[in-house]
Amino acid sequence: MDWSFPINISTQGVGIDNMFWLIFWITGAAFLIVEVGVLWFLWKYRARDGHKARYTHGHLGAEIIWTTIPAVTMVALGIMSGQMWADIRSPSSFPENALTIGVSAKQFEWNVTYPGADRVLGNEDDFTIRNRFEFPVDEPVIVRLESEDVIHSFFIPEMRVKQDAVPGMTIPIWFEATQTGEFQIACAELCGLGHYRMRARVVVHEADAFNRWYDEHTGAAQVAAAD
Amino acid sequence: MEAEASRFEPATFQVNDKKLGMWIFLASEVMFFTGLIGAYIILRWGAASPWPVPGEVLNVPITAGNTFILICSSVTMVKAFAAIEEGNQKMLKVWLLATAFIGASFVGVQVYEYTELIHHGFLPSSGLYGSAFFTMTGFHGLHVTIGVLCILWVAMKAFRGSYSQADHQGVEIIGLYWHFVDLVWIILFTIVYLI
Amino acid sequence: MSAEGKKKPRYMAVFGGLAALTAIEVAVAFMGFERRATVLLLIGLAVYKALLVAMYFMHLKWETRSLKILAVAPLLPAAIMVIVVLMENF
Amino acid sequence: MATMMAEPTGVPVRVEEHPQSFIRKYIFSTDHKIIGIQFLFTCLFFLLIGGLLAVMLRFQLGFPGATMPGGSLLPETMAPDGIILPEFYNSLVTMHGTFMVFFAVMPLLVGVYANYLIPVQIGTHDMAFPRLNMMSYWMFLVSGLIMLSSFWVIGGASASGWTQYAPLSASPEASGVSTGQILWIVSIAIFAFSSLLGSVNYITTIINQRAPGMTWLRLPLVIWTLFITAILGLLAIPVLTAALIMLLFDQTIGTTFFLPDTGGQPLLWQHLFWFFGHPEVYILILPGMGFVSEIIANGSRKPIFGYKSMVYAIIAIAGLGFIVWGHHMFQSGMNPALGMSFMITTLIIAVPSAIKVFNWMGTMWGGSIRFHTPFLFAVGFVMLFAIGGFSGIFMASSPVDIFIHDTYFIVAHIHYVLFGGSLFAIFGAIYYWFPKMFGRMINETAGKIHFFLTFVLFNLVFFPMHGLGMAGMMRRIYEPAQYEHLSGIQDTNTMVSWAAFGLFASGLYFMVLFFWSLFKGKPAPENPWEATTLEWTLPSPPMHGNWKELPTVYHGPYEYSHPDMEKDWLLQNERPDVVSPAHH
Ligand code: HEA
Ligand code: HEA
Ligand code: CUA
Ligand SMILES: [Cu+2]
Repeated sequence: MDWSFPINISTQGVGIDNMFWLIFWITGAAFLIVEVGVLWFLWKYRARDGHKARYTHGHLGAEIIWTTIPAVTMVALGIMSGQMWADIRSPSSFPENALTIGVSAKQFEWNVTYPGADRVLGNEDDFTIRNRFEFPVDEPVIVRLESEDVIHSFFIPEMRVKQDAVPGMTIPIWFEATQTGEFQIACAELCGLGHYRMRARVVVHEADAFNRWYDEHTGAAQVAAAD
Repeated sequence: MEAEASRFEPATFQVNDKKLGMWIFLASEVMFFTGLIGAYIILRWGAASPWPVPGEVLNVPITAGNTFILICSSVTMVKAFAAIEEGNQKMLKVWLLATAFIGASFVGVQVYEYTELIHHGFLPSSGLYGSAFFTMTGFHGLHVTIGVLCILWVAMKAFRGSYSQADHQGVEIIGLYWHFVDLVWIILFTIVYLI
Repeated sequence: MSAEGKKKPRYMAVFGGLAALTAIEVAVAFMGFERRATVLLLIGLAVYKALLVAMYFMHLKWETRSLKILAVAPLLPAAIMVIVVLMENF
Repeated sequence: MATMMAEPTGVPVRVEEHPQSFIRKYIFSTDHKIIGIQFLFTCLFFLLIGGLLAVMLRFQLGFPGATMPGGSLLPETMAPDGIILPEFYNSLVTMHGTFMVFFAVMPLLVGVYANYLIPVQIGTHDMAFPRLNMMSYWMFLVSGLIMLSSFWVIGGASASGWTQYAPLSASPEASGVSTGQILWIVSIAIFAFSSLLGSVNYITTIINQRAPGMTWLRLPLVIWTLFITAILGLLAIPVLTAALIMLLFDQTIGTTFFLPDTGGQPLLWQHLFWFFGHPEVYILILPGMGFVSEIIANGSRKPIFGYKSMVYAIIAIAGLGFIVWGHHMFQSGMNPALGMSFMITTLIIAVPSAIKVFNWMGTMWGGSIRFHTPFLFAVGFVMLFAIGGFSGIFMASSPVDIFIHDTYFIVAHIHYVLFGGSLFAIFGAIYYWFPKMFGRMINETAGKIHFFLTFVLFNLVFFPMHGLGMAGMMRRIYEPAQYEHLSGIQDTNTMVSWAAFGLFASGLYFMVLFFWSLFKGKPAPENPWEATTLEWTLPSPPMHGNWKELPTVYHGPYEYSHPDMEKDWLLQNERPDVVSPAHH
């Protein structure tokens, strides 16, 4: 049985996983307080002969304590998560000059458009590959997500990446892999009949290997000419 | 309803059940129209291509006239209420029928407007503006139509002598509904036809 | 809830006001002022008209404070919804 | 004993004594109690449907591609040879969520208990608008039947999830469902109107019809939660109606609100839906919190701990509920800056929730606890709702949500709050008020067996789903094992499915117990739980019109174990000095 995260191969994933475990410990503590507390009270205060319940309508001090502690914890959590969120998603967090790849989703496939030899997306020499997403390790990558029909969601579990692809919008996300290997894109948003099988291959290469692969597709001749 | 005069505690709003119920219902109507009008504002604000100029697509003078008609019907409605407050049964009936008639004319003009627009090729499927225009004004028109039917019902009861100076909640709450529908039109007219 | 102690509202005056304001609105819309000014002016006029209807025709002016609050309360969530979603496009 | 207190209140009696025909009395009844009972039976039927759909989808997940026992009874278009088709799976998920949320849990909380309890707990003869109330029930029934019928139309039932994300839900070409989709929209629109009628009725009644002495701060917490819930429904549901109308027009007459080709915005649907949807989930929990407060005070024989802060917490949860909807949209492409504000508001909701949980614990503290079946379910609620709340905190942190969004972690959350929370509260309420409603007791031992079965099996079904979510298993997936990262989870899924069948069976056991008790249960006394609120001063079941003379209320709702008194409960219409003046 496999009840925990898949391996993490992205820079952002480290923070995300740590934040998960931080919340795990905070809520874990609250969990113990609530569950153990309830069970203990049930035992301790079970009805017994000649025992009358305490007649009280509350205790202001106690209530203030259990209001402020969660409040402070939540605000702290909010600030930390907010910082991390900004580092991942805010427009200013996007690396400059990163390799930019277009991913267009449609029922039920992923079309990946590479910028071609000039490494600029959106012109003649772009080339598109169906259901195969390849990129280099240790280098930030920007993905510009689009959809042709309905909403899909671009999910690479090992990269801790998930972003909906919405028709009519182009949504950029960025990430950086720390490890090479073969993975999968899964579609995480219900998109119709074939939603369950809308997947694609992800290959993370060493930089050299990626360049070689890339040259094959752009035509090495062209590259040589440019040199 | 007989009971409430003697209730001593629940004085929060000092209004009877029916009137309170109507105000509460209107609160939900506010949210309903916010859904429709809000969607219009959001779509228009976020539109990538230039928005059609309402005055070029729609017939603003006719609708301005229609707005005036609806305002008239609000006055006749409030006159009906004022009449029964003074116990004037005759004027109650007159004003109620007048309101129903003017309200029906509003719907009539709207139907005419729709046919003209459709004739000129402006349809619910004519892009976002068409979508929003017909949905918003259509649902407003539906509210007016329901209002007219209710006013006719109240008028019928007035002819049966169901209302008196002391007891005329029916007139009052249909009035509230009617004025609310008028109020929504005031907003719609500005947002859809003028801006 | 009968009319005891409340001054009789002057419905015809309100009616005149509403009709005049409608005429002004149409005029403003076609005057060709600067766009932003036109929009602000039109919204102001519409709100004023709506207030007239609510206050006089719907008798809000003579109701208890709690009923007035009840009447405007839904505008808060309504405004939140529209404004927040509009921020999408900033 | 109530007669001791009777004071002339001068309220004219509105009790109708004349006999009514069967049809007027039980079918087209305007009596709030009968309407509540009509809702109860209808909702339990829909709960059974929702459960059946869950069992079918669990079968596919537990035994992918296997022949479902009895599946060959289903038409070719759903399950040829008893093997569930992917398109049918999507319908199953959609309709499971829809039936459970709209036709089982929400009306069980509001339709049944708001109708039944408001008049008898605030001390009045009936709802403010009995005929609207009747209409509300009949529209509810019609909408439910329309929804059910959509399984049998061409193309099958709606398959775009209970959240109906456009453009999938707006274009038949994309989803492969057209009639079923339209029926979904129409049905929910009718449902929305039905619950609007209900809300207007409940709010008016609570404001205007309280018995003499029933001030706002003497209201039972059930009434407070139902009141706030009705307000939430009043303001949130019309927005859904508006959105549904636009969706319907997109489907049918060519408008393009949510279709991007001509500038429509798919995200607008999500904003409108969740503006309704998040208040909706609090509609689904608040009344449950009310029942639980009532039952825990009763079981612990103590006044509720911190009544006022409980009231403020209810109001705070509802108010905040209107400004957190974006937490469902962190990964939707919404402006990231908005995500930030929605995250903060969402996290803050933990604070009023904490107040509630700790005040329930405070109520048990120092009590003299009687473990009756309703109390067990109420404690189950506290323990399980807390877990669901905790998983909510993970998702509220938007970076963490990147991974767990649309995975089974969410599914675990949903069920901990909606089943462990709402449904446990509903079971508690059914056991607690059954004697009042039907004049018969449910056997305590049999009830406790039901509780333990449900509690254990529930955790076996839904706790592992947190793990499945962490492993990355997506929601609404027909055949998860084909993904590399999910290759190791089939065992868990199979185990979960077995437990789910068991859970369904425990539901059937409850059904038998319910009907058996209805006819064969021991006759119930007036106040079997020795409780304090006004309904327990009435005979079980109460007569038409409830009171001949309205009661007068002297103090707050949970006066248990008053030190001046021999008996440990004090009804709201009793005065301690009158009941046992010579105790000192
Ligand atoms: C009854 C219904 C109900 C309730 C009460 C809640 C309560 C909460 N929900 Fe949940 N939610 C749903 C029903 C509900 N939810 C449903 C149905 C969905 C899925 C919809 C779909 O997509 O299909 C969903 C989805 C959902 C999401 C979207 C996830 C996603 O799709 O990615 C999020 C994200 O923030 C969220 C958060 C919360 C939070 C923070 C609370 C809070 O209110 C919880 C607060 C409670 C506690 C925290 C526990 C008690 C507190 C203490 C004991 C104090 C100590 C605590 C700490 C120190 C942490 N919910
Ligand atoms: C109140 C809400 C509620 C309840 C109770 C349940 C109950 C169950 N749910 Fe579900 N569920 C949802 C709300 C609920 N669910 C929602 C909103 C979704 C999201 C849908 C979507 O993605 O669109 C979902 C999705 C969902 C999924 C995810 C599917 C997917 O994404 O692919 C799964 C998978 O296992 C599941 C399983 C179950 C199971 C096994 C039960 C079991 O607990 C069922 C057990 C059976 C019963 C509880 C019924 C017993 C019968 C009675 C008690 C009748 C008694 C009758 C009389 C007395 C007359 N549910
Ligand atoms: Cu594409 Cu799901
Ligand atoms: Cu939510």
